[in-house]
Amino acid sequence: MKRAAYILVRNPLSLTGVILIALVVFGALFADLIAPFPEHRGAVVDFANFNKPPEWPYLFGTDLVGRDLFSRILYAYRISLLLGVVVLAIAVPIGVTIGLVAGYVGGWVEYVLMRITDVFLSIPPLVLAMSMMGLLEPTLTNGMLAVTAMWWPWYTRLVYNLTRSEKEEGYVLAAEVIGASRAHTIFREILPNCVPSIVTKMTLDLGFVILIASSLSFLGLGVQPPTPDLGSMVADGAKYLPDSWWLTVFPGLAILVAVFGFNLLGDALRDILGVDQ
Amino acid sequence: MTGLLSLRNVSKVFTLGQREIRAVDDVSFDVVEGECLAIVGESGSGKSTIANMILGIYPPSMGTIAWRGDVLPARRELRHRRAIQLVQQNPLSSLNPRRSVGASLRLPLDVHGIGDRSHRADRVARLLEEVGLPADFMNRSPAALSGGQRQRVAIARALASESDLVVLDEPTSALDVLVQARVLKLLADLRDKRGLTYVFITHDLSVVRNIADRVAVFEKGCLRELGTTEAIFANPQHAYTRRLIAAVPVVADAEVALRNRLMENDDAAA
Amino acid sequence: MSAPTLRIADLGLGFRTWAGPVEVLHGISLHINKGERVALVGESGSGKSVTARIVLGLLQELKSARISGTVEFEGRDLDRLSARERHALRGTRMSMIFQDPTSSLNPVYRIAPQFHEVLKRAEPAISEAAARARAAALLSAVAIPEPERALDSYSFQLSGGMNQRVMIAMALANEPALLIADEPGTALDVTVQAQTLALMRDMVEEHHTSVLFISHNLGVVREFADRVYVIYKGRIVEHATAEGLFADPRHPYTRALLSAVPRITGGGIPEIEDVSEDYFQPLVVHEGCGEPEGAA
Amino acid sequence: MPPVVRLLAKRLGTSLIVLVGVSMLIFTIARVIPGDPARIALGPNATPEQVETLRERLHLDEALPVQYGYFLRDLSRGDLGISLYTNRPVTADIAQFLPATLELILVAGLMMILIGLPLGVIAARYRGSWADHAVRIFTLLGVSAPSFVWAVILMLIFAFYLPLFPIAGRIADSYAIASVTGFLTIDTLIAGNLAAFGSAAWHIVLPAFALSLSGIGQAARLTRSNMVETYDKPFIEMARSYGFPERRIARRFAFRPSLIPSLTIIGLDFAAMLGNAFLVEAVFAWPGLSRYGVAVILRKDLNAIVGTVLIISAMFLLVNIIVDLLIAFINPRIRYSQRAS
Repeated sequence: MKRAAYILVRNPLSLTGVILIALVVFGALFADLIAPFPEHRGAVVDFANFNKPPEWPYLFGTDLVGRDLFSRILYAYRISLLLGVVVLAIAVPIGVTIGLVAGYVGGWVEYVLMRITDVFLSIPPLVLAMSMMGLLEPTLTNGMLAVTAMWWPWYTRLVYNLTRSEKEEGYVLAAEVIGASRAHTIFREILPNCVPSIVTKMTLDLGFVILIASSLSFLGLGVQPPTPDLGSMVADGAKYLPDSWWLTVFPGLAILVAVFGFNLLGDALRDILGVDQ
Repeated sequence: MTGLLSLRNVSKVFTLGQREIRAVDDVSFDVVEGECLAIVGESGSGKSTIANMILGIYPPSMGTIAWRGDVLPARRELRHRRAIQLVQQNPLSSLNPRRSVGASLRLPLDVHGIGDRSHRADRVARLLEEVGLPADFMNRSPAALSGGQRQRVAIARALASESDLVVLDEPTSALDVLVQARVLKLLADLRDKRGLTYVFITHDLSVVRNIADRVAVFEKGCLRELGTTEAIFANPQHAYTRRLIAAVPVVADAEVALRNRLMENDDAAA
Repeated sequence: MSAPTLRIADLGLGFRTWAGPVEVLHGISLHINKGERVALVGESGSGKSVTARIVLGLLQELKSARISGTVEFEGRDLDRLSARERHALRGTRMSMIFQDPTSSLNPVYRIAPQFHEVLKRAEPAISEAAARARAAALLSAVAIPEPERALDSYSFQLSGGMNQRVMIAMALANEPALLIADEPGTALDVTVQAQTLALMRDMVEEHHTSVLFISHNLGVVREFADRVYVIYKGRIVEHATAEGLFADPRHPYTRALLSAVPRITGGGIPEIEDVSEDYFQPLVVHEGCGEPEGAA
Repeated sequence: MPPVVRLLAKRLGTSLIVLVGVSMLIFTIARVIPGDPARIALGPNATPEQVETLRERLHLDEALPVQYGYFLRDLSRGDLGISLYTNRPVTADIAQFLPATLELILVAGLMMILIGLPLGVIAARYRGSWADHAVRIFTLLGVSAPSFVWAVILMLIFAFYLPLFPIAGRIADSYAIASVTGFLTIDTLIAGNLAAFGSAAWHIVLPAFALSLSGIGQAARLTRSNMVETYDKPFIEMARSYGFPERRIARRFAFRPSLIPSLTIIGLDFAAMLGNAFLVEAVFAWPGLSRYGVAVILRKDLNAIVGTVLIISAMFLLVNIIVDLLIAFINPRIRYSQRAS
């Protein structure tokens, strides 16, 4: 604890990360209270105030149908974070288990599991998710499914490599000599030693899921209107550059702030938990 | 007389790419109940491979290993695992850094169903006391222990399953000399008290001289010489044994004299 | 009389860490006369390795390290030299041999270019061919059977003993005044260690090189050193000639250390304290090894 | 067999297995989706007879493994089927759109290596200093926004406000260049038209930079951390003990060993670029595979989707083989070891 505080205080960037993420999560959780126009999250039209540059009470300006961009960004954060949490909640256990088993058991089990992982890794993540979203219907659930499908192999890779090096450690030999079961060795001995790396990667990935999800919706293959989404906001606004710059710049910066925050936080965790890259 | 553990014509061949490496070549010896048998050699001697085969990490390529007269199968039964335990060289690696000392010591008790569940914490405390550590160490992480303390925990873990044979794989070579002396003392005391049998794997002949009953000298996978410690040091038969003894850096004049006497024979022969 | 090769006076070292400051050296003093082999012997964490690194100037660049006291090399105070002048001494006037020879050589270059780099430190204009010829001669001097083949090898293709010989040859290539050997050969097999130590002794004797020999192994020290400093937790506790130390150890710590070494003549394992108040008793200096040469 | 050849053979074999896996995966996804592909392709106005004819032509009534068999048979003849969107062979479509994308990615990849690696080296050498922090912030920003956000921001600043670069396209409309390689920067040179080359080069700077920013960030961060790790190795301490200047230690002693682990990940970053190219192309109206890809995905044009994904994966695997060979070239341990792993 003392060491964590020391690292945070000595590194202002890490502290910045903690603050940014605190703000983003706070804004998303209490959007109903903070957003000046909570009703603008949906299909609301206010032509009297459309396409306004940033001015009070429209902090980030309004879009082409007069909705407050600041309010919509807060609600978009909420959906992005939810997506990130759900995707990781499914992808991480799957990826980690496969990685542990492939790395520890070895032999043909390892060969088959890792070649399957290679198949998923050799389709560029965005392309795989795009194809799945296109072929299925672009709903939030399918979005989670598509992003999950492209995400688990990265955890398999990470944990597989960790397991292979942990397997050489004396404590694994000790467990085998004692006669502990494979399940015990894998999940009680090796897994705890992979946790710092996994947690660090998960922190970074919360940012990257937001990034990928926004990329999908930027191409029109993500969450559909009127649900607020940062990627589609940028895509819609890009047609009106450079005059209505706020339409793209603020949602774009919103993505940047969240992902940047998670990256800083992940770096800080890496230092605190002592994880090798 | 058959021993507690008998190796008969044991060989181990590893394949590395297209090469075959004969790590252990047709080795036979017995470990007698209650003795401390030192297995001595340098890197590439095959001593670690022999330890791993005794422990059942992998089976021999040829030959048999028997426990109290029963030939051990490639996949060990739990009772055989329980009977043969291990203390490794590096206690920093052999204790899981993410588990408490108590959890590491409890594992053999849980796996082999030793003692009543509710009394296992007491057992762990007694084990710690037996190796000279306070009972409240069970809540500590290995990182909070010194090298010598960690090695004591590793020894306690080997005792936990109430094994008959303990393989000691360079148990003191990562330790400072003062700590080494105390750990060696502990090992000797435990052997007397519990009637344990040791297979002591090491490259350090000065340690061997003071703890082993018999010595087996290995070079390049072959057993060069096997005899009582007294005999090996008084009158080593094999030139390699003599070279090994002569290479030990020594601190006392009596030791230099012994070394010179051994080398004279070789110089005369050469 | 010339100044001693190395004179360290009241050297202190502390580190700033997250748990607060940690003192590693509590003011140690030692000296090495020209052509002398001096050992600094102690257990892990005693501060013997950091001392070597301070002499080379490797720790001074660390922001978290606080260093006090003086280090004089051939009569020159290292603190008064400019960074450039201090840098110029390394690899030319002083060099170092490390514990693990195989990992101390760069894995992605062959031996020959690494030798070339080292020779260029003393003679920047040396050609590749000339460097190769010199290197081959140096490698035969350390009894490497096929120097040409070794030069064309990578470190991982050579045995640990061969790499150790390569390191010795490199360290002596520029005829340094001071050689620092940090636990040389500890990572090697005993028979190989014995051979390379004997070789190293012959080489430094031939070149009249002064040696700071750092080790935890009293047996090795006895075979190699003329004079010995025993260090315990950042303090020198005993200073003696090698003969004097092993015949008549006087400090309680030295006595404990010496009696803890198992003997090949037997005698069992003694009962020794691994921590004791007695070990902090003041420095014991044996007669005949007090002041450095050239001092008043 | 020399180790490098054995390594190449092994890698090619594995890649082939993986590619078959990719084709099975994408083929399965494409066939198990709800709805009748023939009906989707022909639109709601088609007669049942027309739908049935197409179903038969596409073997849609057969079992999935049989369909896959037909697909493999056609694939081995270099036939990926007809795009239901353009009504042309999928291979012809890809051949038309791929070069523009490939050119963009190659330039971006070059930027990633030429900018990212030096930044990483500088950050590692001056770790803890302001230069390290500056590089860290820059590289973190690079990876923290999707490439379309960078594309938009770069476009806004360097094309609209400071009209230094063109807003869209690959080359000014006034040039007509015969396609030889499909890479305009090369074709213009072949045509000997330097003005056209300038225009093409000018057009590619912003999109390639937007695409490479995240790769630059990854490459620099990775190089830094690997270098820092290398700095703790005994051979670096030995180099220090010999008094080599820090610059020389960074460039000669530490960089090459650090590059070995970095390269693998740089290869993987290429995969991300193959996907992100879709985003950047959309912003800069780059006439590459992106518009085609998004269009066929939105129309559920099965043959075209399968073909596009397969080609992209094959390119990814090819890049990785090249990276592995590069690593073998840099790392003597692989070239000379008995085990090629």
